[in-house]
Amino acid sequence: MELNTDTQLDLHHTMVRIRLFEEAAGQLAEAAKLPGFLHLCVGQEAVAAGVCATLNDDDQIASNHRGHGHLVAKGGQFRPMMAELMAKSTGYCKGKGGSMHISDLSVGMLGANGIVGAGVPIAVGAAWANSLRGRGQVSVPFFGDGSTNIGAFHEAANMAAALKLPVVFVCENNEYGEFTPRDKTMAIADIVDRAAGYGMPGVIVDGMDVVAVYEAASEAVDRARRGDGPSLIEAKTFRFYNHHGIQNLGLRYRTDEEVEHWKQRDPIFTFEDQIVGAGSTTREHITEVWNHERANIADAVEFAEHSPTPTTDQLLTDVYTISSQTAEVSP
Amino acid sequence: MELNTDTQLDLHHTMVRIRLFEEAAGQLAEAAKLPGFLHLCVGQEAVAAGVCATLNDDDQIASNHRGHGHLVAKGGQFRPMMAELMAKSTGYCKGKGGSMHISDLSVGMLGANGIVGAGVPIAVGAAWANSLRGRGQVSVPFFGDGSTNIGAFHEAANMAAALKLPVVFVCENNEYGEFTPRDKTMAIADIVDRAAGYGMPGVIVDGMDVVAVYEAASEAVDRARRGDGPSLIEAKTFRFYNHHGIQNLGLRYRTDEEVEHWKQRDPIFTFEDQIVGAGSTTREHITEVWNHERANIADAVEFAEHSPTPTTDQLLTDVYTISSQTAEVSP
Amino acid sequence: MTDSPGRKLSYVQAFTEAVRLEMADDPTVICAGEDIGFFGGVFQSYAGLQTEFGVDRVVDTPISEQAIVGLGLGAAVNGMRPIVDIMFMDFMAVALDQIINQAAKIKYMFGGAATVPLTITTGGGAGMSAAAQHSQSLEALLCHIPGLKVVYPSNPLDMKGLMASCIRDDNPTVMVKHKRLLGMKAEVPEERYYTPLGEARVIRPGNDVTVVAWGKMTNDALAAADTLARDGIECEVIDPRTLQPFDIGTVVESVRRTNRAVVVHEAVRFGGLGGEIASQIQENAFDYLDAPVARLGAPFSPVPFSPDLEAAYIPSQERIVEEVRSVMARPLLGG
Amino acid sequence: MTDSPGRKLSYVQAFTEAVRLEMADDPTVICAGEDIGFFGGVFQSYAGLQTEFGVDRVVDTPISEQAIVGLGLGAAVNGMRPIVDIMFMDFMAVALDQIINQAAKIKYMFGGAATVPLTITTGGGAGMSAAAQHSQSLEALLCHIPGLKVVYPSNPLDMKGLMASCIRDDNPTVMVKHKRLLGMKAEVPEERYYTPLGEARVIRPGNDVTVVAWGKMTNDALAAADTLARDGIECEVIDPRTLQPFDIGTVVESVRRTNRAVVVHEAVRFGGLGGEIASQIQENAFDYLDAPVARLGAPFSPVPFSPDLEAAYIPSQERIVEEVRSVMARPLLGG
Ligand SMILES: Cc1ncc(C[n+]2csc(CCOP(=O)(O)OP(=O)(O)O)c2C)c(N)n1
Ligand SMILES: Cc1ncc(C[n+]2csc(CCOP(=O)(O)OP(=O)(O)O)c2C)c(N)n1
Ligand SMILES: [Mg+2]
Ligand SMILES: [Mg+2]
Repeated sequence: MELNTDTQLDLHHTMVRIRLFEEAAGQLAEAAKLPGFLHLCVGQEAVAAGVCATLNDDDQIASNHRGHGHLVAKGGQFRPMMAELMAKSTGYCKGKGGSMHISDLSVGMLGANGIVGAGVPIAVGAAWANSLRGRGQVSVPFFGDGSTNIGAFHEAANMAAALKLPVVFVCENNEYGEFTPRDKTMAIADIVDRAAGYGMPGVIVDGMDVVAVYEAASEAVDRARRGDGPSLIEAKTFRFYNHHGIQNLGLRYRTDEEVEHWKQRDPIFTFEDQIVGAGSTTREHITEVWNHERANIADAVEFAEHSPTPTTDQLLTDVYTISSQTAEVSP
Repeated sequence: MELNTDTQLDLHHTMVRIRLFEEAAGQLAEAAKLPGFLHLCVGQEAVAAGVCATLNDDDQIASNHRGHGHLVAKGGQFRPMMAELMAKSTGYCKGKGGSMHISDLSVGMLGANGIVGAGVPIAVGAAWANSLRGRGQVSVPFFGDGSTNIGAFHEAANMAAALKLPVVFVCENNEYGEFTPRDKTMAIADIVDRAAGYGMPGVIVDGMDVVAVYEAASEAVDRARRGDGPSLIEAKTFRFYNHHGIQNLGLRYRTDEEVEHWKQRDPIFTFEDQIVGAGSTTREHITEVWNHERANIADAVEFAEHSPTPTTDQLLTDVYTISSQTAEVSP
Repeated sequence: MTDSPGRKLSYVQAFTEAVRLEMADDPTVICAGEDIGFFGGVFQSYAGLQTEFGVDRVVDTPISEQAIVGLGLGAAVNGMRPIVDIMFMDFMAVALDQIINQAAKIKYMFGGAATVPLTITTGGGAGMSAAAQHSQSLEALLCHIPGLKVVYPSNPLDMKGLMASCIRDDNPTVMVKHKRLLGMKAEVPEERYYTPLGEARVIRPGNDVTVVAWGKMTNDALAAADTLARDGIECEVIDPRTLQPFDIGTVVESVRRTNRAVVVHEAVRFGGLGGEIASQIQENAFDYLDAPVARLGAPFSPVPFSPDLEAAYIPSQERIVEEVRSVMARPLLGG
Repeated sequence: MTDSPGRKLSYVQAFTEAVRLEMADDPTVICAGEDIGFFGGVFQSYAGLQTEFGVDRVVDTPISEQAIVGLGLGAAVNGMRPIVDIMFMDFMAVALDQIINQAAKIKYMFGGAATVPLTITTGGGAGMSAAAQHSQSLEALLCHIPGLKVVYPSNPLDMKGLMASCIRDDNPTVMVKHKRLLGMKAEVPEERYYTPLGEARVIRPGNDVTVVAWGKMTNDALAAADTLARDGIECEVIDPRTLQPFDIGTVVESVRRTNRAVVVHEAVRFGGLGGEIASQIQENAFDYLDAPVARLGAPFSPVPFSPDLEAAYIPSQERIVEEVRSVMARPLLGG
């Protein structure tokens, strides 16, 4: 597929936004300015960007613990994102959710999730509603390689296939679940081997190549939109940083060589070479994009830092929806 | 494989024992003499018989809600089985477990189970212990087609493969889960399609053909015993009766033709024709087997009927194991 | 309305009727669960609904309780009013993450942005010789989790009105049907009505002792109250109907009048909801109490299979009578 | 022994030492869980054990909590003494069937034939801004289930002795480590010792009011007691240490002396274990009570992410002080 220039630049732009958001969040965490756990997706930007570029505004995604990139790619804004990470009342979740529960239903982002695999059934449920409404909306759960070993993933994948729901399952296979390599936790090398067991097509794609991701996702999304049912995309990718926080080299559970090998394939820089080489853009424009988004990030950090923390009268709100009671009298 | 006559006769004998136990239990249930739920395996005898014939005494099986046949095949005795179904204190579980929890650890039967799929992780855990002890014992969980849609099955299958444990997964695909046909609940026709997703070999076998089951199980059990890891056997079979109780024809959720079609392939009668035809045995001997086991069943029913019900002082025993306290003093 | 002569429905028919009326009224009401479609559910709770509303709105699912709850949750967040069924309450254990970590918390975690008009239905309770994994009363687990509502009707009239309210509630609700009440018949109005969630009903007035009981136990408490009345002991029997939110006000008001209380539930006594209720009673009516608040529940063991043992296990009318008598027998200190 | 000068260990080191000593002594003690082997566990609870005992006895598992518990359960029934780890207590929700329907009930369902020397370890509690799905105290769910034992140590000394007892116990036990106590240091004897399950410890004697608290709350209760002592209020602080079986005798004996009681836990107040304890206190010490038994717990919401909100959410030393004061302030009726 020959992507048009606009799409190429959009993909690039999204990846830059994700990278900068993650770098900024990581720096803040190192400076002890972010409470809680922080799972960064640096290195995996092409998956979120490539997949979400194929989605309409009213399509939906569900995410996992490593969810900032997905939200950025689906249209999330830096200010409420950064404010949420800083636990401010201007955050997407009013400071009640944090990184692991960041969400924006208005852009079709059904939430990060702190329980491995748990977002997948929710995405399938969203697809059930969408299929009934018949507006052709598609749901995309993102999840890691490790998550495919948990029951919720299995049940949800089979459910989507049995009910032929419009879902595109996207596995970001970064070869590790926390601090344990894939080969200790499963006897297969490719997650896509699981697709046939659900009766859905599966495809492996180079998760460091945003165009390849975009193309595979386009096909799977079209299929789902047409009503032909779910499919599975396995994107081979890598997280450059630690399971949480920033540290990348010198970790005991993976070699520096492995990290360096993958960093050579940085999804943003390789794509920049490609689009500059193809004449789709110039180095100057690329620098502008980075600078522009750097300013946006700085603005968001500033916004977040100056935002108020939630007050304790917020503690017990948002637990229940207060419905207007139905009018009919009880006998 | 040319089975020797003894093995053939053993397989036949076991199937007859299962059939007669189930028929008797069914009759008692119709006569309202058995409390609780009763899931009969009439029609599926070849699977339990064929698989368990390949196992040693110290190998282990774990079962599901439809578990009588598995226990009979692994060496369970009619008297304590029937007494358990009648909730008598002479039953395998002292009347506390009933049909859905029937078990005999001494013959390597780790229990029927009331929760779909839940026995599978337990069998895998048993295999973990066995592999550590290094005596070459094998664990076999039995489960239905419908159970392969539940998370516990998935997690356990992957766990066994990841840890390369000596497990043979046996799926009895009888095409229905309760009152719902397989094609409504999964988009695949063959459960065996799931094996590749765990990185284990899988094989389909005719579950109405006890020799075919025996052969497939021999291979899988050998493999597990050798330390080469788990595998999956899918036995295509059918339950002649209703999900629980006896009624077979005139049910809304499956056609009488379908039932009749499968009954033509009755695993016992077809095998009898085969072994008589091959000269391995005679009709007379077969009649003797049936009569002998009929007498055994009558004895077991009699035994159970005359056994005492548990007294209420038994209500709170067996909740905990009372350990002898360790000698060391607490600081 | 309850006094007018009329049509009788069973507890389970009242359930089905509530679902049917809501489905007819509102296309966003949809159902999913194991065997609920073509077969109508193992308890026939969903009988006839697939025929009436089609396979898209009444869905037979795989045996996948986590994905069933997730199916409802995702659809609810997307604006539907799904009803999903977990056949037996015991099976909630396989889906508990989706219930307590997802459905119950998603609104709060999202800072209020999500609305979850999800109803989870299930069959609870013992008395069918269904043994340890098909007989539990696990409502205490659910009531401890902020974000959920839990409803447990004791009769057909309440069933219809409470189920309708569950469906229309904008929060995740769990509707527990007691398996032993399915066939219980009573007059039920044909029209739609909504019994408010969170309102107890004084089901029998009395001045000597307050008995709080739900599900099947309400009926046993009523029978026990009749027995006791013959000895001149007048029980005020309160059916909370909704266990979360719990209408403690009605209970406390009663105890302040009767000065004695017994809480009865079928669940295991230790750690059951009775502890919460008894504690709240003594917190709010301490000076009124003439005896400790008593609690009756199942003993500390799994549910046995044997019908004899099970009968000894489940709190019975006789044990309720005994418990009330012993509470009444307690002498007033210095009184 | 506690008074002699000695080596200090952190709470988590005490845990590890207990496991190491049992593993060295008994080849049937084996471990499995996510990241516990090579990495030593996310809290380093299993640090060094794989190096010492090998990959066969300290197993890194897939992210499959149901199969992890099943792995331990099957191995336990087969004569091993497995320890399996569920990283965060919240994740028990995905494995609850294996815990409450299988491990807890298998012995009973089998008429006594099975023995289940299984230990499940997990990290509980809030205070790390880990939000709604990584901060819960769900012990009430487990304590309600016959067949389980539940242990929740408040300090390194108890941790070592209780963990050793869990491993040697022939029943399924759940050992909850409070995440905020992992670094807490105290003297811990080097030798093996076993702290009996089911025995509370009077951790501070006092005659004015009994305070029952466990896990991190024990420490906060002790600090609150110091504050209150300055005003002449002497709290008797009791750490039950084991929540199931619960040593109610020690608590009741104390309350009969102090005549007042406050139960403190980090879990949500409604439906928490405090209700059970308060109920049992008023059942067994009714005539001795000068005030209702008070309960302090988290309010009725999921655990918030914001550190400010979380600080308001978790019962604090200040709130314990306040609660005790208000219990003390209650005038005696007619007294
Ligand atoms: C049910 C559950 N078990 C364990 C965890 C702890 N945990 C958080 S992230 C993670 C690893 C997930 O691996 P993967 O799905 O490959 O995603 P990645 O982190 O590699 O992006 C684990 C084990 C959890 N959050 N939920
Ligand atoms: C977790 C759980 N969900 C649902 C059930 C109810 N149930 C009992 S048997 C059964 C069908 C099982 O189908 P399958 O595994 O194919 O076994 P079969 O009955 O056909 O032998 C169902 C849904 C259950 N016992 N446990
Ligand atoms: Mg990964
Ligand atoms: Mg089946």
